[in-house]
Amino acid sequence: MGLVLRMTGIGKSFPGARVLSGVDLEVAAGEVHALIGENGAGKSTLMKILAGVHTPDEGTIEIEGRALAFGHPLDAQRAGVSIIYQELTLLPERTVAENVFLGREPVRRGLVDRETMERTTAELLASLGEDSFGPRDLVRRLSVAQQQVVEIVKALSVDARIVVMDEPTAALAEHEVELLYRLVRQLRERGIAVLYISHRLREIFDLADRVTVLKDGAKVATEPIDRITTADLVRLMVGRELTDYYPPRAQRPPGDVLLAVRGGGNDRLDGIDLELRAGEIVGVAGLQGAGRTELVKALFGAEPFTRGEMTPRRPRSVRDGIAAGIGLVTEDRKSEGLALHQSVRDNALLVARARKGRAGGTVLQLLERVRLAPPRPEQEVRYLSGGNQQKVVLAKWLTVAPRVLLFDEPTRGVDVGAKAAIHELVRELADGGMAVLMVSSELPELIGMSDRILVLRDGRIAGRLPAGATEEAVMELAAGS
Amino acid sequence: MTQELHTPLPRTSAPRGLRDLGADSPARPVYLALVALTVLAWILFLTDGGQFFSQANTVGILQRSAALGIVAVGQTLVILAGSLDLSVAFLVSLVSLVAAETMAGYGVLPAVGAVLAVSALVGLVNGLVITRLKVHAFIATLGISLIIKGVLDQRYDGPAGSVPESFQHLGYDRVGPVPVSALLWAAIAFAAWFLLRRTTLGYRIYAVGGDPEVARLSGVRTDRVVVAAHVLCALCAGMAGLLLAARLGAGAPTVGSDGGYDLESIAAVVLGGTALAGGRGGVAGTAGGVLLLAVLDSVFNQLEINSFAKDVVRGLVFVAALAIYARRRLAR
Amino acid sequence: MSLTPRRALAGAVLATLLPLTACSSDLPEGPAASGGATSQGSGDGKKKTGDQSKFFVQADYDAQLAMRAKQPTGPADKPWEQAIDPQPVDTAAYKKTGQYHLCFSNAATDNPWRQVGWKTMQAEVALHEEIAEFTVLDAEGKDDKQISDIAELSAKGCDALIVSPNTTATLTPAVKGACPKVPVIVFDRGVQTDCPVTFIKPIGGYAFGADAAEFLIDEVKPGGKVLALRILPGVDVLETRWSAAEIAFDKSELDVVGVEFTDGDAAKTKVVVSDYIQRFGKIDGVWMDAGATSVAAVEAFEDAGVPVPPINGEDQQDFLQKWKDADLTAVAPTYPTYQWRTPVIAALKILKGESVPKVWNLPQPKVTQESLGDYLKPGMPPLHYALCGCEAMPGYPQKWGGK
Amino acid sequence: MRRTLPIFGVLAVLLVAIAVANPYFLELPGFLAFVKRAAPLAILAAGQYFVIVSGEFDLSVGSLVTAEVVIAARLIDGDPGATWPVIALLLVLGALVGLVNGAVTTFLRVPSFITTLGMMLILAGAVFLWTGGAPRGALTEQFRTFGRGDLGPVPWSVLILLAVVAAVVLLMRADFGRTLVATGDNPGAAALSGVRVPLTKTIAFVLSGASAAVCAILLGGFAGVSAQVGQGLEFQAITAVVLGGVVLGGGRGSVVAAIAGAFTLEALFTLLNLYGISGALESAVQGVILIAAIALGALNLPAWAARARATNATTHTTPDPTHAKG
Repeated sequence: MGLVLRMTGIGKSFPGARVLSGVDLEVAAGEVHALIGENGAGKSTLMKILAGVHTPDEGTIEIEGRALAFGHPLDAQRAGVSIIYQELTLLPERTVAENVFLGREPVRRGLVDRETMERTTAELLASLGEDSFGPRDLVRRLSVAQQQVVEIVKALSVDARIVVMDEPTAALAEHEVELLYRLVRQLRERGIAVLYISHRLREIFDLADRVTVLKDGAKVATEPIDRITTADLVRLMVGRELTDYYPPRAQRPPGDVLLAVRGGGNDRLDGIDLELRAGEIVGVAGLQGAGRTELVKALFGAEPFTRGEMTPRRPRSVRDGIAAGIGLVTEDRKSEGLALHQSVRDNALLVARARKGRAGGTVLQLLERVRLAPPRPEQEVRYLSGGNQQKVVLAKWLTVAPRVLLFDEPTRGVDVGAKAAIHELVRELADGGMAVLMVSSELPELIGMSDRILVLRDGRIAGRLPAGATEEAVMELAAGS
Repeated sequence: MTQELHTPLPRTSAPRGLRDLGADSPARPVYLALVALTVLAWILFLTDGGQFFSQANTVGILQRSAALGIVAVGQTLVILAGSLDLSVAFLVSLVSLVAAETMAGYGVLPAVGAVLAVSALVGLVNGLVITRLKVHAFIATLGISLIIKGVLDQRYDGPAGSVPESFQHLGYDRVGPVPVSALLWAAIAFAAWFLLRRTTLGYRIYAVGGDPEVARLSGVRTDRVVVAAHVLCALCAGMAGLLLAARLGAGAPTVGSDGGYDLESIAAVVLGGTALAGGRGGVAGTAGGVLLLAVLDSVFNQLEINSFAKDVVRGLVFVAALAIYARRRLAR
Repeated sequence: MSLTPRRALAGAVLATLLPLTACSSDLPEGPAASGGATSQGSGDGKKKTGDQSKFFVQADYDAQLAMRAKQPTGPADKPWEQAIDPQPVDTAAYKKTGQYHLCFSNAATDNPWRQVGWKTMQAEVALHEEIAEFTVLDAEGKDDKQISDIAELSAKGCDALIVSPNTTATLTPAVKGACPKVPVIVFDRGVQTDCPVTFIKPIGGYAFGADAAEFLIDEVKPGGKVLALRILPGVDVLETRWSAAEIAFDKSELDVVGVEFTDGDAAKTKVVVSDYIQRFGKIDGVWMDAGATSVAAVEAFEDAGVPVPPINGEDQQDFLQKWKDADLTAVAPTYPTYQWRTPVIAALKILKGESVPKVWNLPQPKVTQESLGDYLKPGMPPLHYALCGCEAMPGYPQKWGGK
Repeated sequence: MRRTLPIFGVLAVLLVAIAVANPYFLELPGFLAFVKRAAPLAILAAGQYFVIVSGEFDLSVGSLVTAEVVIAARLIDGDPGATWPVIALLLVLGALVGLVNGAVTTFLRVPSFITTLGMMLILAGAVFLWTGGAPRGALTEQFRTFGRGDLGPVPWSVLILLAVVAAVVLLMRADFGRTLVATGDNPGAAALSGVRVPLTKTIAFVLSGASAAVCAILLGGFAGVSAQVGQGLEFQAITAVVLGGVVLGGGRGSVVAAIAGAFTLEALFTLLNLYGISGALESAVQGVILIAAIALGALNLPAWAARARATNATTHTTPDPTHAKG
């Protein structure tokens, strides 16, 4: 198989930090090449360099033997590099076709050739078996899953030699991951090289032919997938054995009911009955659009229940929720969790200040408690890794000592090492007498952490499973098949 | 779940030309309002013993709105691109003088050339200060307008130059009830509409305004787009300056600032449903916004409302209109 | 980024240049108006006060200075009906009977002077029941709007059209357009055409500037430092005031240490003046092209704890009050607001076929130490202009904001 | 912080330049005179800072200042007894205008740029409708003392400025200040942390309105009744704040730097006067300095992000619906 991508001796420094040094990477045509490593290992930087967003300080990139010019994403695009970013990169106010061809609009006689755009888009959608929307629909009107499809169409529409996928499944639910797998394999059959970046080791074993591990900005290994085990990968990434991936479940039986809902509902949820008891972790599973985020936001008071009983008193607003001793660690740290330009201190104290309450203990003690290392209260949070940012969000809630803590995708975009740390924290809080509700799209995490599992479907609770349920059982309830 | 994930959407099947006024169009409310106000005006005029649709009045309305209309077209482009231009007012003054003086000295065509050159240059500077020096558009264009003001104060102490009669026709002629100035406005508006709908630049203006980062990652050279938008905006201001020179028979250092073309053009644009943040809206709406203000003015004229009351009403209209748009966006 | 946009715009230009040949036109006949040469004045650069503005017209200057001495004709107690060497024009052509419909295109009502004048004009209209209708459009200081306003008014079937132009050169075409349709009366600012039936104005800016400058030349000892404060450049009526002062100062022994623009902003005026006091230790005289900020100037001296030097203001109440209270050495040339009465009177004369002066020069008194008492009207608002000629009108003083 | 440092450098340079041209500036009275003259703008800038750091604009302060002075003149109308009640009324009125600005911006979700632009027109129109076109009445000496008089060697306005500075600095260190900045940085996150975002922003507008009232009291006192006291002040205030390195769009910048920005602007004007730069060129110089200062301050941060954040923050205060997971 011909070599599509050859990166040699790539090095890059940002003010005050060396992010990459001497990284070599080779990807062949028709190969799915996984790229893994902890956050801060340099995956994203490496990808952004390939994308032409960053310019490397040293090193060269060749695409099919031709050296790649740097400076602007356009150069990479022209060279046949196509990227699917973790955050969706679509314009809500433009049509699907306009998004697919953004920056590469076909031109006839100096004018944009709409017909071609829409025809090609329609064909590509069809080739993916997507018929729920058309080229002329506004992206604003699409569900997140549908938007992901648009992203993939966008990538396919370029005659890409190499497709880079950064955490493509981050926003997807299990069954959608299947769809993605199918797409990736399609790409492989077309002889396209795929560089697949993910935190989810399982996906890597499902998809990849080879895997390259980055650690602290350097390449530690490139191995064929069949010559390596999960344990190896984890060791290579974090440089230590993580034998027990999840902390032990609750030892003591759950305590009193701290939160109970009877027949809770609003425009997205219906007939929600649940109880959260002190000391237990309740997992919430469900497909994209099943109403998981809606559930936590309803319990928290951000998108309140309009029907049903709830004890303590049904919150009508976020402040109600907080006053009732409920906290929410949101799914999207950047847009909902943190004020990125503010210091760790200001973020950690935000909730306490909003309630005009004093934080329990000093900020340092707080950061100690969430094991933020190094604990620099004056640092702006945007400079922290995903894991550390999540710890700050957690600290924010600990200041007001909530009795119920709701987690929405607590380890989204967090690297393996930090994941473990956060899992331990969550368990600690539960053992400390808190009631925890945890939404996760990662079944292993969900099953590994939860004392019991609620499965949502179409805004209702489709079923309840005990600790240690199998992934199959969960999926069955979730998909309703 | 399939219906959960795959909710079929209503096809937007309106013919392309009409998409600007389609159900989804931000421009629609302003036209509804315009129709409503026109009817109201018509009744008011009748009761007040006037004739709204009289030639004199329609010509008046169009004449009064042409200059602002042209500036607003340009303003639409920069706002769509996520920027804005506070320098247009003084630019209009400057250009009117450049036009009148060049015409006095060298004739009409050189003057038009000079005007386009000067305004393009100013637009270029605006764009470069914003993109290269990375100065917020608000500050950048505010600064540039101060600089232009300085030049005006320094160089001119009153109306200057003179416009040959042949060119004054631009400001005074009519084709039937339609003033040529209005035709110029229409032409420029159409050009801009076409630019936005059918050229790559237009597409990228929407992209950059909608989300600069997304545009960049998709390979759009965002800086160039912003600069281009500013150049076009300045060119529109230039055309407005030409038109005013033709109206006034000379250039005037205060015609732009007295006209309040900076803030009024922005107001007209948002009145037309274009999002101040960029990426959403269009020229059609802006034209509607300008006409709305013009009809409002003619009502004020008919009822001889004093200028202070006018300001109060205008202020209320802006806020009310935007509140309504906010409601619509929320409703979705 | 394609050429398309530019091409399209260029096309638009051509598209609009084409119909110039055809179509109906509202453009008045005759040669186009000229804003005059654009060269920065002509005079030699050696003058200590800088070059003359292009607004300077020697003939007007001489005429105005001469007029100050002349005895106006007409009722002495009604200066707004007086005229200085009038050249009557026959108006029989415009004679009409019955009720009249007067129209007025106002440049703006955006400053106290225009406010007082506007109220006075309304009161004047109220005096004449033969005026059945009085239609007014306010251009809000926008040349372009006033041009449209005039076009609109001249189509409204007015019997006479009064115009107070926002600027001279730029309103000329519009007025030319209106003349054939309706008798036009222009006041305050002029236009560069003689087509209006009459042009009403006080003696003018040169006289104002000269009155003030001569006062300083008399009061300030030779070599004294004079600060000249102007509102802003480019306003013809103000430029002429400064031109006359320039000439006077250049002839005098006085040393003009600074010419500053204040934007008519009291705070800025005060700041500028105190800066000059700091810089020169002593300022011996202050010349102002308008009274709006003269009180602020006076206060600057008071706050600096130095005696207030000879200064000129205008006939605004706050200045006259200050003058009296602080016992200043001052003079207040005027640009009388009673000129707002005259156009209405003129319009009626014209419609009745009585002759009016081609150029109606109204007397332009100045307030002096002697006449201060007569003009200072207690109870009037601070920015009221004393020479409104409105004391005897119905509704005075409340209508003018007094009590 | 890094972003706020340049301004103090610029200010220092300007002050030195002034001192060179005018030694009297080094003596206490000379310097106090300068502070006195800068006080109104500095106070206005402090108010504007709250609004800008919360991610909004307040264009209405200019005509608010004018309105307040005109109202004061008419209500006091030379009657010493009326002074204090009217001063109280002015402060309430300023706060009230801010309240309306804030409420319309947050609850009706009108971009503050438009809200306050509308308010600018409304105030300018309404106040003159009320007084019949031109100011009437008169201010009393007591009223004018604050802008004109001294307490011993120190002008009242300087004392008032010091009080205001102390107050705003404390406020910014207090919970309110921190949450305000966080709100400007990320309204969504703030809301989900229990911050009353609309209330917080509204308070910012109220503070801006109140500061405009104080500014009006000082200016009216300093220069007396005038129909155009506030003309262009809104842009000067915003300019000052931005000169101080505060980012349009919210979330970054310190109030002290914003006030320093106001002093810089005032120092610039003084300098231009001292060096006899013609009134004509003044605005040009101002424009150049403005752009230059911001450019220097901004070069070290991703401007696109900054600009995008700025424009977004001025419009939808809620996170875009398309980003919410189903």
